[in-house]
Amino acid sequence: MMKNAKWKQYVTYLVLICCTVVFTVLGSMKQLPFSTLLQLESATIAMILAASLCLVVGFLGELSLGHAGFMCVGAFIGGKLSVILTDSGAYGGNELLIMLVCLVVGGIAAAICGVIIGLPALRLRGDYLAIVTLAFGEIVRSLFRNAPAEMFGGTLAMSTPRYDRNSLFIIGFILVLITVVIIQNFIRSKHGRAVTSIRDSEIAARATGINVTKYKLMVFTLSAFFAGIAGVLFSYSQFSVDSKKFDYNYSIQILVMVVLGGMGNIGGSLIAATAVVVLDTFLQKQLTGNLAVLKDMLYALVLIGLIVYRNAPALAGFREKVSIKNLMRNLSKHNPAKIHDDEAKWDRVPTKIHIDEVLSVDVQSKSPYTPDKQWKEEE
Amino acid sequence: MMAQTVLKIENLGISFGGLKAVQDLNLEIKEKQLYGLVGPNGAGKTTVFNMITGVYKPTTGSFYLNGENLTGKSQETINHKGIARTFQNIRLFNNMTVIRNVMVGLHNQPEYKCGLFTSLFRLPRHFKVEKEMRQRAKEILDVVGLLEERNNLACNLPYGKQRKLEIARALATNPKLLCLDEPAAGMNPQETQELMDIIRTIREQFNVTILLIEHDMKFVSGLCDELTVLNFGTVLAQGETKAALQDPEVIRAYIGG
Amino acid sequence: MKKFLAFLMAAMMVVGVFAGCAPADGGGDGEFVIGMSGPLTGAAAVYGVAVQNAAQMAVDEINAAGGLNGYKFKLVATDDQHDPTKVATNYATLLEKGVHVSLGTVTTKPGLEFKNLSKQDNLFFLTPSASGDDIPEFENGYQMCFADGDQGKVAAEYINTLGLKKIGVFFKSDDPYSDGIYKNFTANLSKDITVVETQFTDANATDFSAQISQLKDCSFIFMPIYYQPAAIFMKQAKDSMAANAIYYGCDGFDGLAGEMDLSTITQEVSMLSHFDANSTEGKAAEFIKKYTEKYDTKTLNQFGASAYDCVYALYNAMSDLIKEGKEITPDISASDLCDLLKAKFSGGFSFAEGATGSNITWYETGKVNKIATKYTLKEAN
Amino acid sequence: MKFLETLLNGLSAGSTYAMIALGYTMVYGIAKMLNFAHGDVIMVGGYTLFIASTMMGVSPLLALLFAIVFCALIGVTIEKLAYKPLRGASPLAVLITAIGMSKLLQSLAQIVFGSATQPVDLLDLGSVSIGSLNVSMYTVITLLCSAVIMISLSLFVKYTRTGRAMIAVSEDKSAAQLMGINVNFIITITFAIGSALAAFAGFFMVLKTFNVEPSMGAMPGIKAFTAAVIGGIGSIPGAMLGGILMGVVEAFAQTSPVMAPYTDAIEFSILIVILLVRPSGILGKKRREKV
Repeated sequence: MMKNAKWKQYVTYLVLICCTVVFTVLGSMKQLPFSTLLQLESATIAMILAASLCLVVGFLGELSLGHAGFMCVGAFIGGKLSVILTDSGAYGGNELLIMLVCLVVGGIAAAICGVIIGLPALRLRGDYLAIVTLAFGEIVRSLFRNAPAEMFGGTLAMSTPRYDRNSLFIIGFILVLITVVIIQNFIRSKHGRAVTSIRDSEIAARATGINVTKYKLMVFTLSAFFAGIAGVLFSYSQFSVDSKKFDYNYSIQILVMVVLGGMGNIGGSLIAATAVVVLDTFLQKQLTGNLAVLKDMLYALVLIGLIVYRNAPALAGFREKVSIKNLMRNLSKHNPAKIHDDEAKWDRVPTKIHIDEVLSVDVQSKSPYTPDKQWKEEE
Repeated sequence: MMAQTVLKIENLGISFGGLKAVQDLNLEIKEKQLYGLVGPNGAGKTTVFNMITGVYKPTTGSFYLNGENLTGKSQETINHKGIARTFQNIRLFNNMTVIRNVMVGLHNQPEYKCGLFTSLFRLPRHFKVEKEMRQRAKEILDVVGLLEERNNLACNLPYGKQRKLEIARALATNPKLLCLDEPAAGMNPQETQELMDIIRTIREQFNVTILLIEHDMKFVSGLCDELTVLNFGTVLAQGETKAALQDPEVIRAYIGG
Repeated sequence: MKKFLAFLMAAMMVVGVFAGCAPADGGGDGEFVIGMSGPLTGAAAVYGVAVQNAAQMAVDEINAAGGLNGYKFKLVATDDQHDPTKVATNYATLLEKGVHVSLGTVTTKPGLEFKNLSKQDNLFFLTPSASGDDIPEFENGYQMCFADGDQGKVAAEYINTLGLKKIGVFFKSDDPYSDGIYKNFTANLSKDITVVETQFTDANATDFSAQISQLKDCSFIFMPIYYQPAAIFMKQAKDSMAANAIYYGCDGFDGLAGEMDLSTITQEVSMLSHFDANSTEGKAAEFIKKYTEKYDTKTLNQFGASAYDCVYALYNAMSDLIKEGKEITPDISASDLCDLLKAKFSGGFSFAEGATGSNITWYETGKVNKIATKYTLKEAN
Repeated sequence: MKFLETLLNGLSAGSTYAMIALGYTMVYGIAKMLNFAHGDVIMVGGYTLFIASTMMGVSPLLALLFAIVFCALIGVTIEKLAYKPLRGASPLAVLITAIGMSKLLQSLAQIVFGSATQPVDLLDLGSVSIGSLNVSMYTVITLLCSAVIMISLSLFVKYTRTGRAMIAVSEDKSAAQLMGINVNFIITITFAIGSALAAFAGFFMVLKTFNVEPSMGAMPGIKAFTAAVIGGIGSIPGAMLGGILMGVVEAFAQTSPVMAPYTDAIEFSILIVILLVRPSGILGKKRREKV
C-alpha cells in the first residue's frame, strides 16, 4: 500500500488526462454526437465548480450557499468582456486569446467578490456564514438583473459569443485539469495544511499560530476565482446568460456534488459532478410530465440518506462493519484471530472520563470530512 | 547569576459579567523553570491560560514575555512571540495524521517560509521546505515518543498519546514558554511517569520554560520548581513547591473545612 | 483502494456517456417531424402543455385528413422547464429525431438559445409564443404572437387616444415579457400623461399592498403581466381601488377568467390580445370547442391557440410550396426546407383563417402582422 | 398619510415574517440547528388549507386548525426522521440534511399536487376606515393575531414548566438532562410549536394570495430566516424585531420607484451590514466557546 503512495496522488490527474485525450481524439474524428458534446461541456463546468466549492466546504469546513453568485460574476463580467473584445476585433480576432483574457478577468472579478464576502465571513461562523453567503448570491443576482439592459441584458438574458462546440469541451477539460492541479497543490502544501487545521479545530489552529483570518480569506478568494472561471466557461457554452440561473438552488446543487463526492475529497467531487450532470440529462429525457419532479426528489433523498448514513452517531458501528476495508478483510483468507478481552488494548480507554461527556446528548461523533490519507509519507 | 524572567504577570484579572474569575494575579517565571499552577476545580487556572494565550482579553493588569507587553494581543501574535499551549480537553486536528499535526506547528517558523505562489505551482522550494519540515517534525515526535505513530490519524491515537501529540505540536512552534493544561489527565501511573521524563527532556533539549496546570499532586511535587495555588480566582499561596503545598490555607482549600 | 474504485467509477461514467449517445435515428420514417421545446413541467408548465396539446391536436387533424401529399406529420415535444440551459440538449434531441421544421420554444429566454442553435443548422421555426423582440433576429425565425415591443406600442397608442391625465402601471421587473412591454409602452406613451410606476419581482410576488396603496388614485391601470399575479393583485385591490377603475392588460391576461371569478370585483378588466378564450364565433370558437373536448380547460389559453395556428400555417405554407411545384417530401433536409419556407413567409404568404386572427402575414423581420383586438373580460359594475 | 399606510402594510407583512422567524429562532435556540425546511412547512400548511377548504369545503377556522395539527405532526416527523439521528453530528451535516429536507418537501408537493397554483379562497375580509385612513381587515387581523401569538408564546416560555424547561435545554442540554428534563421531549415540543407557527404564517399568506403552490414557502422562508438572523437567532424578541424590520423595509423599498427593483438586494444587504456590526444579530447573545 505504502509503495503506491507516490503515484496515487496523481491518479486524478491521470484519469483527467486520459479523458481529455480520449474525447479529443473522438471529437476530432467526429465520433461524438451533439448531446455528448453538451454533456461534456456541462460536466467540465460542474467539475470546476465542485472542486472549488470543495475547497471551502471540505477543507476549510465552512458552508457557502453563494457559490453560484461567484459564478454569476464570472459569467457576466467574462461574457461581457468577450462580447466587447470580439466586436472590437482585439487580439487580431484570435478567439482563443480573447477567451484566455476573459477567463482571467472573469476569475479575478469573482475573486474580488470572494474577498468582499470573505471579510464578513471572518467574523462569522457556521450557520451565520451560510446565510450571509446565501444573501450575497441573491444580491449579486439582483444587481446584474437591474443593471442597464445595454450592459448585462437586464431582465432579458445577456447574449454571449458561444464558442465552437466541437472544441469548447477540450478547453473545459484543460481548465478542469489546471483547477484540480492548483487546488490539489494548495491543499498538499503547508498552506493547505494550515487550512485543514482550521477546519479541524479553529481554536487549536489559532493557538498554534495559524493566521486564521488570512487563510479564510485566501480560501474564499481562491474558491471564488475558480467559480468565476467556471462562470466564464459557462457563458462561452451558451448563447445567452440569464441571472436567474444563479439562484441559491444552483448553489445547493453544487453543494450536493461536493457532499456526494465525500466532503474533502477532490477526486470524489469530480466524479460526483460528472455523475450529476450525466444523470441529470439522462433523467431529463426519461422522466416526462409529472414524473420529472422525481429527479428532484431523488436528489433530496440521496442527500439526506447519505448525510445521515455518514454522520449519524448511532450508525457508527454499522459503518465500521460495512466499510470497504472491513469487507476486504473478511474476503481475504487471513482472518485475524479474534481478539480476546484480556488482550484488548487498555491504553485506548481514557482513564479520566468527564461526567458530562458520558451524560451529554451531544456525544461528539466523527466529523463529516474525509480524513487525510492520501499523503502517507513516501518511504 | 540570576536567571532571566521569561513571563511576568502583573495584577492580571478578568470578570465575566459580574463574576470575577481571576483577580490580582502576580507571578514571575524564570528561564527554564518548571512552574506549576494548581488549585481546585473552578479556581480559574484555565482562565489564566486563556488570558496569557490571547483567548480572553484581561479586564485588568498585564503580562510580559521577556519584557514585552503582550496584553490584549491576538492568539496568533502571542504564539508567534513565543507562548504555546495545550488544551485541557484535547484539541487535535483529528482528521490529519500525527506528523501533519506537528507540521502545522512548524508552519510559522522562518526557516520554512514558502510563499503561496511557490506552493500553488510546486516550485523546487516547496519540496525542499516540505522535506525539511517533515524531518524536523520527526525529530520532535521522537522526543515525545510518537515517531512510530506518525502516519496514524490523530483521532485514532489512544488518550495518553493524544496528550503527548498536543505537546509536540505546541513545541513545534518553537516557544519560549510552553503552557501545559493538565498534561497528565487521563493517563495511567506508568504513562504519567513517562510524561514527567518527557517534560524534563523537553526542558533541556528545547531550552524552554514550562508552565503547567495539574491536579495530580504527585506529578506536581515531583516536577515543579515553584507553584502558585489559586482558589476562586485569587492566589492562596506562592513559592517553592514544598512550602506552598504545606501552606495551611492550601490544605484547607483542598481538604475542605 | 478507494482510488481504484474511483477510477472504476470514472471509467463506467465514460462508458455511460457513450451509451447515452445512440446513433441518430434520422427522419426517414416517411413523416414530417415538427419539433418544439417548452416548459412541460415546472412552474410555467401550463403554457408548455397548452402548446404541446394544441399542436398535437392540429397534427392529428392534419394526419386524419390525409397529411401533406400523403405524408404524415409527427410532433416531438421536449421539456426545457423554462430553463435556457436545457435548450441545447433538447435541440440535440430534436436533431436526433430528424426534425424538419420547428415551433421553436414556448417562452422567450429559452428562445434566445434556440434562435442561435437553429441558425447554425438553418432550421426554420415559427414560434407560437416566444414574444421577445429579438426572437426572430435571424432569417430562419418567425413569430405567431405579437412581439413584446409591438404590444407595448399598440397599448400606448390606444391609451393615448383615451385622453387620460394619469395612469398607473404595474409590471414585473424581472420578467422579460413584462419589462419588454413596459419599456416600449413608456417610450410611445404621450408625454402629457402622468405615470405612476409600480413593480414587483419573483421574490416579492405575494403581497402587493405597497403597490396598491401607490396606485389607489389611478382610475386606469396598465398591467403587462401574466394572469396569476394579476389575479392576486385584483383580489387584494378589490376594496382599495376605485370601483370603476379599469385594469388593462396584454395577452398575458388570457387565462385570468379561469384563475379567478371576475364577478367578485367591481372594476373593469380588459386586454389587448389576438385570442379570447370566451370567443363564441369564428375559428377561435371552433378551436376552443375542440380543445376543451380533448383536454381540460385549465390549459386553454392563447399559447395553445397560437400553436394550433402555427402548425396549420406551416402546413398551409408547405402545401402552397408543393402546389408551386417544389418537391417536398420527408427526405428533404431541414436546411432546404428552411430556405423554401423563408422565401415563402417573407414573400407575402398569408394565413387566411386562424384561431388567433385572419389574413395573417409576416414582415421580413419575422414579426407577425395581424390585428390585435381589445377584449373586455368584464365590464365595470 | 401615504407614509402611515406604507408603514401599516409593512407591519402587516412583517408580522407574517416574524411568525415564520419565530419558528426558526425557537428551533435554533433549542436544537442549535437551522431548520432550512421550515419555509416548506408553511407550504405544507398551505396545501392542508387547500385540501380542507377548497376540496372538502370545511370552514376557514376549522381548516386552520387542521393545518396547525398537520404542520405540527410534519414538523415532529421531520425532526424524528432526519434531525434526531444526527444529534451530536457536525452542524454542517445537519444543515445540509435540512436543505435536503426542504427540497424533498417541495418535490413531494409537486408530485402530489402538480406544479401549478391551486386556488384557496378562505375569507373575504374587506376593509375598515379609520378617519381618512383606509385599512384592510387583513392588516388588522394579522397584526392582532401575531401580537397575541407572540405575547402568549413569551408567557408560555417564561411561566410554564415546559417553557422553563425549554430555556434550560437551550442553555445547556446536558445539565438540563441531569436535572431530569426530558430533552428529546422538549425538542419535539419545540418543533411542534415552530411548525404550528408556520401553519399560521401559511394561513396569512393564503389569505393574501388566495392560492398555494409548491414553492410558496421557499422565498418567505429564506427572508424570515434572514430576519431571524438579523434579530439575533435564538432570541424570541429578536425574531419579532427582525421580522417587522424586514416587512417595513420591504414595504418602503417597494413604494420607491428607484429602490423597488432592488428590494431583495436591500433586504439581504441589511443582513450583511447588521452582522458586520453585530455578529450575533441585534438582540442575539454573544456565545463564548469554551476553551
